[in-house]
Amino acid sequence: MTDSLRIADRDLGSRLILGSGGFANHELLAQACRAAEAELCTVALRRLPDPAHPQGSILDVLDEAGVDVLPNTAGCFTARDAVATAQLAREAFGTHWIKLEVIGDDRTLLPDAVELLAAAEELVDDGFTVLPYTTDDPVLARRLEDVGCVAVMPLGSPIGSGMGICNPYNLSIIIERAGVPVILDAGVGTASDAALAMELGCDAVLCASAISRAHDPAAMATAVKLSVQAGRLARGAGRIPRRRYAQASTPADGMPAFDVDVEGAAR
Amino acid sequence: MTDSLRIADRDLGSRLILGSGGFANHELLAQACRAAEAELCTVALRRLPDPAHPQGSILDVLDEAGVDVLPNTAGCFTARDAVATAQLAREAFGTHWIKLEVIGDDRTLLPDAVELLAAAEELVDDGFTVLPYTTDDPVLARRLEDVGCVAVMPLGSPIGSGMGICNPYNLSIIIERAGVPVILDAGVGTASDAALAMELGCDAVLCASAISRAHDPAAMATAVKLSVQAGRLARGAGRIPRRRYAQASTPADGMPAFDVDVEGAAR
Amino acid sequence: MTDSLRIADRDLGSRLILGSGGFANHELLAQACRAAEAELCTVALRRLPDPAHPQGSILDVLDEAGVDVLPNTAGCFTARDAVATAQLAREAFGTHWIKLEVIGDDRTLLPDAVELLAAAEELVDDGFTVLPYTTDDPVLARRLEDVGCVAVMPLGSPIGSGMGICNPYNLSIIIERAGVPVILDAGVGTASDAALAMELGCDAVLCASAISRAHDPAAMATAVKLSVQAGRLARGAGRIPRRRYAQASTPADGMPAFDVDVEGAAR
Amino acid sequence: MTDSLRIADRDLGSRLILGSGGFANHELLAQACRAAEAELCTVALRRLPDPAHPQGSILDVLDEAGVDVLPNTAGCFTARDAVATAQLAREAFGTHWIKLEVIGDDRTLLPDAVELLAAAEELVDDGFTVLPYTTDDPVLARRLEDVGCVAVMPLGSPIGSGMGICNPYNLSIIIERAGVPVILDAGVGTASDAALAMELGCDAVLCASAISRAHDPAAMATAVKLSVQAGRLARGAGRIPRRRYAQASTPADGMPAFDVDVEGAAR
Amino acid sequence: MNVTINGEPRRIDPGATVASVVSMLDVAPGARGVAVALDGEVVTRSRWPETELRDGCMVEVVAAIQGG
Amino acid sequence: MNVTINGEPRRIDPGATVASVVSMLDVAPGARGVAVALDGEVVTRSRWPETELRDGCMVEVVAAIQGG
Amino acid sequence: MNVTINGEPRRIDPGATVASVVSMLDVAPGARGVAVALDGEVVTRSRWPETELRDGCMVEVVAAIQGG
Amino acid sequence: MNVTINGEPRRIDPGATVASVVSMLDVAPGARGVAVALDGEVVTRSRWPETELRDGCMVEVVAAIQGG
Repeated sequence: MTDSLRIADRDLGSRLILGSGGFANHELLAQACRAAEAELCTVALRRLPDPAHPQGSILDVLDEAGVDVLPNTAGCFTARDAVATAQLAREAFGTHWIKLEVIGDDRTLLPDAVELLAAAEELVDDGFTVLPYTTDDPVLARRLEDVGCVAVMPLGSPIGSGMGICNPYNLSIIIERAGVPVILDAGVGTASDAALAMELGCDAVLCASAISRAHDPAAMATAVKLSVQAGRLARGAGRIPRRRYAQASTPADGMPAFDVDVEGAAR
Repeated sequence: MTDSLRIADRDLGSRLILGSGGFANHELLAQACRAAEAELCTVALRRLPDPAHPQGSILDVLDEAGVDVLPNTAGCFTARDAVATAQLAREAFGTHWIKLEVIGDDRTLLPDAVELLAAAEELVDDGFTVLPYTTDDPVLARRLEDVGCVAVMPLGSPIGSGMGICNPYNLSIIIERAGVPVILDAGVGTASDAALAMELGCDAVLCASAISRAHDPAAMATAVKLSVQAGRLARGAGRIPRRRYAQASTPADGMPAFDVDVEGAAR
Repeated sequence: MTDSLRIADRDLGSRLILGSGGFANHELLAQACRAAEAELCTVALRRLPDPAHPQGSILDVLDEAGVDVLPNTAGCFTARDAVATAQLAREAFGTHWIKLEVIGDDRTLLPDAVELLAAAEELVDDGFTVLPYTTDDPVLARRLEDVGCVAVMPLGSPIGSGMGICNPYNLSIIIERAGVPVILDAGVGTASDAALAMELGCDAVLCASAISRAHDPAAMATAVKLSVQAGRLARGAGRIPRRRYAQASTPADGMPAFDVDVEGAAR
Repeated sequence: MTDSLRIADRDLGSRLILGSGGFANHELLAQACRAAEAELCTVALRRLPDPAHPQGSILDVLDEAGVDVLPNTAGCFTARDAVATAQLAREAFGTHWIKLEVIGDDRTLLPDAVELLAAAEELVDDGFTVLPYTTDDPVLARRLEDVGCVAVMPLGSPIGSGMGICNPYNLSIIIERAGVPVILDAGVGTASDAALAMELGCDAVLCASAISRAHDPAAMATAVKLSVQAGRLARGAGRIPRRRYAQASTPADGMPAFDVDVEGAAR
Repeated sequence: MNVTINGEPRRIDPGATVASVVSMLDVAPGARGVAVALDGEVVTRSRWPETELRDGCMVEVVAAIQGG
Repeated sequence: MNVTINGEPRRIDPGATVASVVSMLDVAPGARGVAVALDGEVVTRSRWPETELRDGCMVEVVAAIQGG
Repeated sequence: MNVTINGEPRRIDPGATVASVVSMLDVAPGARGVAVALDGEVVTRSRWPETELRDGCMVEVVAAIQGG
Repeated sequence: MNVTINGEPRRIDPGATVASVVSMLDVAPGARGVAVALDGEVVTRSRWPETELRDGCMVEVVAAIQGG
């Protein structure tokens, strides 16, 4: 398909970005990678050793699935920590792409606007290709673009909440005014949420928990993949307008008449 | 795929039923049939000659596309007319399947509950396989099933309105209590509506205007097809619950620390 | 206030009708009557003796509060039972007004369209002033009006569910096309639901469980009363349109400028 | 009523704050003040002379209505301008209360998180009592509280848009976590929006365009006043839970039976 | 003779009237909001004293309760 | 004699059959998806040639169109 | 000398004060809700008569309007 | 000397390098996706062997995990 998504200097054939968090094991992640047909998958950095996954590096899993790494700064609460984490990620993964997360609150995991913008500016200056996880605030999205972010990644609802897109209005305003790709990040609970995001005009969807914590992650990965494709196609196909009243799909003319008595009496 | 849908004595591989109304010409219908990969497509009956489509029968179009005919009784306002139209359709198409429509109002095209139920009962007694277009009233859906309908086809919103599913609650109640397949009929405006219907538990979706009146009908047909598949898969995959607060997709443990002064002071 | 509601031959000063079901005792009902300032309150009929309320008749409570009785046919599943119950109510209360309920299902308590319409027709013929509890189906509402009902009482959502108005679209269509008063019946969960109903154009609201089962019924009765008044006033006041973008409430002209350097440089 | 709202060192008897923008003339503003029974009303500052209202000061109108002035910084795009405007307002009106607005965008008039927080901090340090107009971002609301704002004023939707509360989820999170009063600011379109805000737990509502630009501002002012009271009462009254299925408001026991044949046969 | 009163089978003496049945249920003579159906048909209060029950008949005696 | 065909009053010769009416409408003999009702009752295709019209009767000749 | 008053370039006589500028704008001496900034800093009303303008300075004279 | 490795106080011999710390953590020499910060600054892998730790320094050794 020629409908690729250009972010910075890269063309992506898939508009679904996978988040690697929440899979019960690497095998389920591998299955989801194959089902999702994603080209990018997030990874985080934590201190060694990683007691949860002693069995080998996630990098090998992603390599085998042909998926590239998109490192993130998950868990950072300050610009300072996010910048340092991004620099470690650049060293660890040999990529200057960074999904920037700076969180303001450990119960909602919502972004901190001020720290996020500061970190984005510093990382852009340091040569990073920055994709910030942000709120659905159109002004903040604009400012992130203005400091040089190559995409903006507004949330639909909090990470892992599965509430979908709580405020489609704000999301659509971001999309209307953005000069860089808009990627829905966080909140997808099921396939239709992803379709809706694409129909609203998102350029891509990042999906982690909805897939990784589904009862059957591979099936949900397929579902979200199809749904992203469906939403993208539907956006381009030019949907019908909403109307308050019906519009017949069958013409009213030419209806046969069966009531002999009435018609007979009328003759 | 083995996930076929059994209606009466028939197994359908596709869970998207196409409505043929509203296409600008037969060629666009043919393209949509191929894109939708539907196995059933509605047709209506009108007096000959049909001034709108002098160029040949819709039946040839559907034949060529390998799609079977599902006749309807569109335009009927009484049980009497609907029964007579169904009988004509049986003769014309050699099928005892009938999508039963009995309308109560020409601006909303909403079903008339009383006439619909009367017509359904009479047609079942006459040997028809009846699929009634109905409101989203769970009691009416139940009564239609009780008189022998092989499926129920509740609306999401009025025909051609593109408003999607106005009352997901009622639809879900119908689904929970139905012993026959539930097919969303009317209201789909775009792909995500179809995905949502399937996620709610519909067994199939009928789509006419959303495809036929889209700017690019074939593209929308593909989009809705993918979306129906996505919604079906997502339903089966076991979605994550909705939560008010976030659930981290990245573990909090093992975060590195970078602030030399603070940590140094603590030592 | 001169904004009275005419139903049949009666003018009501209050647009809130109280439902008496669900109060823990008659004293709470009495308090709610006073707080609600309603003029009509529903009562049901059951076999004597009534073990739940041995302490005296609800009629005395309503009399003392200056509230008239609106008998209902709650619990009836067939037109036959509803007609007989209405006739008993006429005898018991000396009123030919009847809130007609014919239920199709004991879990949803949703109306049965066919039985309801049959009962309405029979009761109108028998001289009753019929106010039917109905679904939000615009066609059924129209047919109830056509057989002579003096008002229609569509539900917002199931009795006692507190889900508010599940389908504002259907309700607004009923309102647009009705020639008799439209009274929202069932579904109100809290005050804002009642305000919304009135803003949509309902002529009145019936409220039972939202008041009777609230933690503080009298306070909720006051809240719903105020909310009905607010919604009625707001409907008449001509609300502003919804817009996608902002409209400044403060003029942009005449902003002072404070930045000496910039302005200085420009001089 | 003893249910007053304490903000900083002041007790307000009314939980409706009026915005003065958008009234066609001072007389309509005066009528709305009386109808709304508000105790605070916003005013802005602009260069003299004010060509729109040559006929006398808004201050006289508010004085006569017994309403106190709440100056704002409407129209400011930077912390610098907002601080300077607030200082002018303090001089002009002799109050250190300021409704702080720092806008990021002239089409959405949405707040600029970074500039807003900077201005809030500076004004608090300068001795102001700061009530910031903010987005519905819970993290930003928290940070505004942390720098010493005496209340937070999240928007429901853009100024003058009349879209109500686009994201009740975010608003409720702000309310749950706030240690200062939460005042809904911007977005109210009609009375029910205000009731909903109060039911969600807002401490007060500010309303400008919904009243000033209504066809009948005084009627809408009364409507919103009643609605705020209704929502506040309903919040305190303890609403019933939402349920998927019905809960009968009439007991099922004791239903009379009317069908002679059936019961006779059963004996 | 055997009758059914409010769903319960009862033996009563021949000649019993609706009025006597109502008083059996402890309904005060002037009690408000009470109505009676005999075999599915309403018996107006003025006719309670003169309306005799027949063997096998079905009597419903109802009154107002909270509801709706 | 006078008949109504698809809602239009028509004069036709006595002895006309359903088959002759159908051919009057330019329907090819083997045309698919065509059905006929005579006075509200379906006439199966095999009986078109033998079914004669009566004076005052009402004929509906219908075919498949896009719809639904 | 050249100053800017409410965004407009104006020539005024040396020695002009904030008070004289305010009166130029037809503001009554006791007018309520009026405030002045000189080069971005508020000048309290009591100091209007004594505060002289300098060449190139920027004066903002504002008052209450409907808004917010 | 005393250092902090991944938040834990450790005693190590003078002369220890980043490389030796990494190997202490059972990281294979060619392990992928590993990075090190010394006192908050990244130490590129090529400089691990030559970078010596100082008393009181803070080392973070991190690697890829599932997340985001």
